[in-house]
Amino acid sequence: MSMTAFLGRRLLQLVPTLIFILIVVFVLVRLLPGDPASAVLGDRALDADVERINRELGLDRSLPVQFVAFVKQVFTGNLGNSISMKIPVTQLIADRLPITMLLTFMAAVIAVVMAVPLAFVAALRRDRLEDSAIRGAFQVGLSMPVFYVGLILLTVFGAKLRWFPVGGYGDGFLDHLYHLFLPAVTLALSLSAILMRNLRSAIIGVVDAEYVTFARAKGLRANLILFRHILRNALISTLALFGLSIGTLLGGAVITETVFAVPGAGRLMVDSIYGRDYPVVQGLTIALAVLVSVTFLLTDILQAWLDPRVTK
Amino acid sequence: MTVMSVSRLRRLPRAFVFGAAILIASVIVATFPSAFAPYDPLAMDYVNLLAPPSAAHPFGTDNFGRDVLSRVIHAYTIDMQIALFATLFPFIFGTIVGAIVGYVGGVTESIFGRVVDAVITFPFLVLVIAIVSVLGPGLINMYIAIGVVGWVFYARIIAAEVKVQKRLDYADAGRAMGYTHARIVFRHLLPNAITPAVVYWMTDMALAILLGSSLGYLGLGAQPPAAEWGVQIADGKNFMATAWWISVFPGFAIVLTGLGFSLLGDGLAEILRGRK
Amino acid sequence: MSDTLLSAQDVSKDFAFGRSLLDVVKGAPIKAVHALNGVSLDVKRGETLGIVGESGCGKSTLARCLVRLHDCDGGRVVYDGTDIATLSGADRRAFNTKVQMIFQDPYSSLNPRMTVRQILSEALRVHNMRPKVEIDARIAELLDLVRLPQDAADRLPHAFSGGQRQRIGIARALAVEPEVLVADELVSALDVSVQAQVVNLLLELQDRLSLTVVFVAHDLRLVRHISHRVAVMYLGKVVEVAPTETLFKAPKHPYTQALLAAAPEVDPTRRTRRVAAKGELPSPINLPSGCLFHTRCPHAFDRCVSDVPQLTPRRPGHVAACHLPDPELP
Amino acid sequence: MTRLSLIATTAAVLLSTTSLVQAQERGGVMTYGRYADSMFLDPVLNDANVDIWILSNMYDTLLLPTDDGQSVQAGLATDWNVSDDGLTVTLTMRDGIMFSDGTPITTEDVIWSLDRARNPDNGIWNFLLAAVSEVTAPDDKTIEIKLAQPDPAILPALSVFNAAIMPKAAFEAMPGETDLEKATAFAEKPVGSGPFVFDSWERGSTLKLVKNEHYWADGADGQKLPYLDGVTFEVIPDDATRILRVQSGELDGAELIPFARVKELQDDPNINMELFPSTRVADIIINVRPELDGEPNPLSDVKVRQAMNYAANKDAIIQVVTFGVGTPTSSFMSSTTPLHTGDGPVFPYDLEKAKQLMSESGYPDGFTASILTLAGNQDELGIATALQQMWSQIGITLEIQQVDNATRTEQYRNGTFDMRAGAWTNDIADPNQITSYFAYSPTIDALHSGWKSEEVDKLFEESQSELDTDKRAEQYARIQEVFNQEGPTVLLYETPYPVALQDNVKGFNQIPLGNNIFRETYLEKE
Amino acid sequence: MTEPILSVRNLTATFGQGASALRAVNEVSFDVMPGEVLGLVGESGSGKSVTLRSLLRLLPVGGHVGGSVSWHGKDIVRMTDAELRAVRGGQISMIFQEPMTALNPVLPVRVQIEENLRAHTQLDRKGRNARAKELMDLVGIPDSARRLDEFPHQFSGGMRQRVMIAIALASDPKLLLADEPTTALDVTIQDQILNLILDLRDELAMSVVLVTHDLGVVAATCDRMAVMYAGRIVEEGDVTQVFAQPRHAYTRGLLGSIPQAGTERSMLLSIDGTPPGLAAIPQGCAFNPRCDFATDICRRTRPHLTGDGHRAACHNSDAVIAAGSPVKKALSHV
Repeated sequence: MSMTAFLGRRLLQLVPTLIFILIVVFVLVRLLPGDPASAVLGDRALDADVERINRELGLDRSLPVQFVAFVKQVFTGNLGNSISMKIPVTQLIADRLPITMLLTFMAAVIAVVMAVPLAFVAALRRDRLEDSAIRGAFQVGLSMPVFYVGLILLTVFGAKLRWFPVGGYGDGFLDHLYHLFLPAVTLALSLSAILMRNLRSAIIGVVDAEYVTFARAKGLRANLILFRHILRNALISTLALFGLSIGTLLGGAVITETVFAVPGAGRLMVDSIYGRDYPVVQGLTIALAVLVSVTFLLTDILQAWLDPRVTK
Repeated sequence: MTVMSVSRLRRLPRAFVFGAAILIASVIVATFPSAFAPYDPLAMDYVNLLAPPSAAHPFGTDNFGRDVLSRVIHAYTIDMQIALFATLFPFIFGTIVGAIVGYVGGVTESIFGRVVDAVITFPFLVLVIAIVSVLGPGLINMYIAIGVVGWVFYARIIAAEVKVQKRLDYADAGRAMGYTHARIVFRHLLPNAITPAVVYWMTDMALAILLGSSLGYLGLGAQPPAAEWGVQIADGKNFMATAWWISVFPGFAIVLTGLGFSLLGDGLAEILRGRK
Repeated sequence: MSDTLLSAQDVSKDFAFGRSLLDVVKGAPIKAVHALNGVSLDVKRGETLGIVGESGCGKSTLARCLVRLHDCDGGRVVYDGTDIATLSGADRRAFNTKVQMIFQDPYSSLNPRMTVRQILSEALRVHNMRPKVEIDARIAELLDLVRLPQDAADRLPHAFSGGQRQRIGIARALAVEPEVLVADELVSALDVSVQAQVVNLLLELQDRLSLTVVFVAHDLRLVRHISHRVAVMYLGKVVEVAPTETLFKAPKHPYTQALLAAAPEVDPTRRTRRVAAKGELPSPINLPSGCLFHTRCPHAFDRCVSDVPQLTPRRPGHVAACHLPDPELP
Repeated sequence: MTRLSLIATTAAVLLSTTSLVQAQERGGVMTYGRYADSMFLDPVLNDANVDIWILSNMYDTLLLPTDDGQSVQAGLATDWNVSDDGLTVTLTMRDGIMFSDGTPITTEDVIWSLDRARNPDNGIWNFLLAAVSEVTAPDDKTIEIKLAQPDPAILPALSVFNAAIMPKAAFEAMPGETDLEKATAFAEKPVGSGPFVFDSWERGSTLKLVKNEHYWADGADGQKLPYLDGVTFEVIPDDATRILRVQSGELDGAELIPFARVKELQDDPNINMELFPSTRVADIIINVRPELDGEPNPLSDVKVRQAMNYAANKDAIIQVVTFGVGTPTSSFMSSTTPLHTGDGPVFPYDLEKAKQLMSESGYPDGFTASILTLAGNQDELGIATALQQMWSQIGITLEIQQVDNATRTEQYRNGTFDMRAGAWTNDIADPNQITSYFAYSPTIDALHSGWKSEEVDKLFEESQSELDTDKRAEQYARIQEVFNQEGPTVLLYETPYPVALQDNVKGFNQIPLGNNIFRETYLEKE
Repeated sequence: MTEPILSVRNLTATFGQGASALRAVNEVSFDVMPGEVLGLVGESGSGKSVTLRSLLRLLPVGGHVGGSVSWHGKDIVRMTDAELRAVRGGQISMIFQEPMTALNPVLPVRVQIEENLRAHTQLDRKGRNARAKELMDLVGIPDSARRLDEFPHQFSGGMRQRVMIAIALASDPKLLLADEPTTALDVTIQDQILNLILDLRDELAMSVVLVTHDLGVVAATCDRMAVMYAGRIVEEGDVTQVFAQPRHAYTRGLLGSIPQAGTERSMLLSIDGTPPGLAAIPQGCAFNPRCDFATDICRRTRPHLTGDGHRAACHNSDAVIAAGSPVKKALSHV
């Protein structure tokens, strides 16, 4: 199968996935107890106000009617207005999602930078002291609750040492990177632990592969064998996991964003669920789903590029 | 223990032995917390608020004057429960679905593929939060929420493995013997396909505890006054500067237990790899 | 009366590639591997029929069609006068007990999680071969039959060597007291010294139990040693069938000839440096026209490209599918 | 210490600009950490404290609440007068007042703004101006407000955010058909006449206000207000992080410091831990309907409720939850609310009396009930956890249910809850708002509790048009007496607003109604 | 008499350390003469592949090589990494059993040939390109220019093996080590590849060490052969001699296990039991439990390779010789 056919197939597979998500999101938010008006107006609102606002929002109509309206909206690219903030959901997504994307991207880069060299050391020094130390350290990283790690990093590197700002997002691109460093590290910890483990065993699996022996039999330099023959093949299996994890990271940035006061989409999502801001929850879920799908697609492409057998 | 079994034990991977030791100890503590805890984990002592570790309270007391050690010990019961129950249903259901999907293949597999895509594309934590919001907070609902998503991962693993196994000759041998599909899937293929899922299960149990603590942080996990490590850490985060012991000790417990599960998983994987 | 027990009648089998949605949308043609392209073959009661050919010739697929591990796409497989595709329920299970298969890979053909006893008793129980109380005795008997020690019963497959595992596989097949054994590359994964043991066992069992054997293999020497008759397959077709001696002494199909010439002789004094067959096997997805072998055949002429040669009699019991009446060895 | 040099440079540039600003007398930009972002910056259509508490910095009202939150002072109006029959309010507009864009504030703007604010179709605050029947301008300096019936709270109502004066022309020039659409567009870059002007807003992160050059007020030193060049609100949802940012010097101030941290910050020499008096009261709201879910409701028994009140050790709760910062409530309204009566806890902790009352009640053997708390809210959780322990001693098994806000509101509004933790802050410098919600049954069924007292309802209705201050005080005294003794609550404590400020922050105030007042704030030069 | 090109003395290969160490190859000695094809024969686990890999110190992690492998006056076992790199793939090349796993699946063939040329020749890019194409032509891959940019999975089994041979030949090696190069191939393709190797041996004046389990392949290709059992060489000699008159009971049994024309449907002369595992090599002669000729001494003392030219490690050589070769009577073809 050619690369284009492969891509076309992957894109087509997206359609049922998105339809499924559309339905689930719609049903789920409407199953949530409490209506947007009460959520927004809080304890003090009078019943009449609540009814009036629900009517204004069209929430008094039947569910099928609402669903049809919703689907129509989605297909015209209009995701409606936020109930609490009144502004278009598309604008909110445009403002907040890139922040989460940047955070996730940084976390992914950091995770890779931490995991790859250490996986090598651990795999090549298998069952020795280095291996145990690296695996132990990553295990601790993996077992710590994200919010706790975040607070510790903030306290030590932010408040005490003052190397990094204590949360926030900053102004300007470089400042963003600076502000997002600690949260990205926090987010990267568990990912890098998972990647390290996976890559380590992938490398162990590859080191004794016949083609590595063949490469050695060719009299190639150790570095060339390491990078061209071992790493590249070991990365193939890790890459799929990496793609999956990026998806999880994107959806799971909620807590990191809360702790570090990063105005990303994760926080917005949770706030919107609590605030029963249906349009925001729906819009954001769809945007995240598309984004995650695109990530999967990118890793698939990368995988196809690394491993020519995939497109077969 | 006989000499035989000692030598057999020695042949097991170190990771497995350590992991199993940690977890067996954890299960014992979880089963008989009162035998180990010096105080009632719920008893408040308004005089001894935020007392630092001392002989009377080795791990100090929290903002209600409750003994942190006793709470960490009693939390074993809940956290080991979380580890088990949050993953048991996904494990069983996912395994059954995965086995069927992997065996039947074809259209069933395509449909399953789309369901998997949808579930993994959906932001996991968001889904869990939404489901817990629908059902109300609490452990049971948390299990349900995790289960709705979690089974997919097991099903994926099992389906892939069953697909591999069904190409092996012993599956065909079963068919040539005239065995029913159910017998071939569940008696023959599944026992051979299940090991990666079991290894993943170990990791998943550790992750479940962490997820439980994250939900605890958001107030959606274990409900007070029950002691649960994640909730304890979340409660203690306001006291990190003044009363570090409230959050640090349950933190240790999480790390230790997580370590136990991971080591066991690694060891198990090693044993099973070795057998091949 | 020709005592045909099992026969393949114009059997064909395709394995289609998975079609994506996109393929369906584009209306792309269904791509398939044409594994069997009209195979007709009779197995006579009590004989050993050897089926030989190189990988991709369809011999394993044919073996699987014979025991109905695959349902054939065209033609039919007839056992004892009945089209096996029509069997269901109890009849199908009865057929399964009558025609058994033994597999190539000693490492994957046994469930690694079941002891030998479990494997055998499962077969005995499912088909109600023996009352419950007699099962253990029967297992002992079967182990004896395949020359395995009695203490083998309670061990898992990984405790056995390859040869022993093949014996277990044979015992499992024999547990249901079949009439026909289809052996697919039974010994090709074994070491030479062990191969001989298993071959000897098979010969002995066939005599003792009057089994009919279909012996599928790529090793000409083995097939020759074991078979009464041999069928040669190429690209999903039978190109030649003959009694063993006839086939090996006077092959009539150029492919058979090439195959025999290519096989190294166990006699260092008789080496040749001539390449027996040029080129490689064509893709089973896009089959050549006419005679499937024409792309590699030293004798190919126009007709071979356009016409499909049919199996025609050459001598008593000897048929070959070649347009030439008597191609000379090159 | 190693840093990326690039980052160091950026930081250096930032530092130098900051010090430049600080060189000016009483200038500077103040960075203030909030727990949540604003949502909708329209004075009339908004609904949440995150908006309410900062709106007055952008929008000015005719009258302003005093710093103690008890009465009113001059705002855009310099003089005000209520006629003897209480049916007309006459206000005199200040000279030369302008919106921040430099356009003059006219009587037309005032009439339009007040009409919009009292339109029953707009928002949820219009009831505050419900008594108004017409707003007119006899001349271009005078505003006359006609009331349908006398309203003793009309002056405070004119100081509430929703009565802010907005530029009619600019508002109506906004795109959109409906008032909501125009308001949405307008609130994206609002124009008002408060001390500060909207500058920029990154939702979820920062909201920047800058000095309004056209603001009318002068400070006590004769300088023009505001002193600050701007205020930047930063959103930091996590309490611990918010405090860390103050400690690291990245924030000049932060709101809603958890009580657990107050002591620690008070001890910090660099930080000024302020506890601003508030109208905030914390209590438990009890559903007193005779039946719940078809079962008889023990909480409908007044003796049970009194027993619960006596069994609740307020001092312990104040210790555990507020770490000593709170004080026991002496009435359902805070002591900072006008016409408050009472002194010391209404129900001093007395377990014996509680047990006694339980035994006299219809439920001597106790019962099980649940309490709703807001998920993630440590205070409510602490209260519930403590009460769980305390009430177990009088045979009440308390089940804690942590729920999110929407779920809680639904159960609350439907009256299907047993109990819930609650907290209240006044929006107006008058007792009528809290009383209407807490005690007067027609509004929301006395906090959706189903409690009803004919006497209280009657007293409240009378007080709503009672212009005689003394008489009104008597009415309120009686209402408080009845409600405090028999009401559907367990009264707990009142707490101040805890705000952490850098030592050099001067002149900041959060008034008891919650409004953050920055107009006289400045950053003192080191 | 010509000097051997490669001289192996007391070669051992061990895995693991201390008490649990396993010896896969035990004191193996042999010579390879210029231009000859030496066959190393044995069943699985006999140590033939490990022996071959030990020659270039190509054992997996945890493996250790002892003894000496003398190549042009230098001992490969004691070479520095840099020296070893020059020999590996340069003077001595190796090909493997399963080209699908021995070729890196993710790199195009061109890269895999070029990296060898870059490591061992002075050619520039252009020169390497030309040489790569030349090599593909040499091993008989049609349409070589295009196929250079294809990946291993796009080749058929036979073509893949040709690719691997092309890579191995890149630096004009003087010795080719071939580890079961045709086991995974069909008979007709095996025939092609074996002939290719022999042709190349003639053209390039290489020596070849061919590891195989198939005595037919040995008979058809090799000049000399060494039979291995349980990590040791048990018999060594000229191929025709060994086939005509095996001196070791194991060799005889092996030859007898092969079905031969004229004996159809008769019992084969099989060897009982199975080859021993490395952890449980019997005392004395390792073959004694399976041997029909075994006597007491076989169970006690390990026999040494004796003889001149045709050597065997068997206490009862005479009895074996007397029993005769099972091959002799089979002179018909196949």
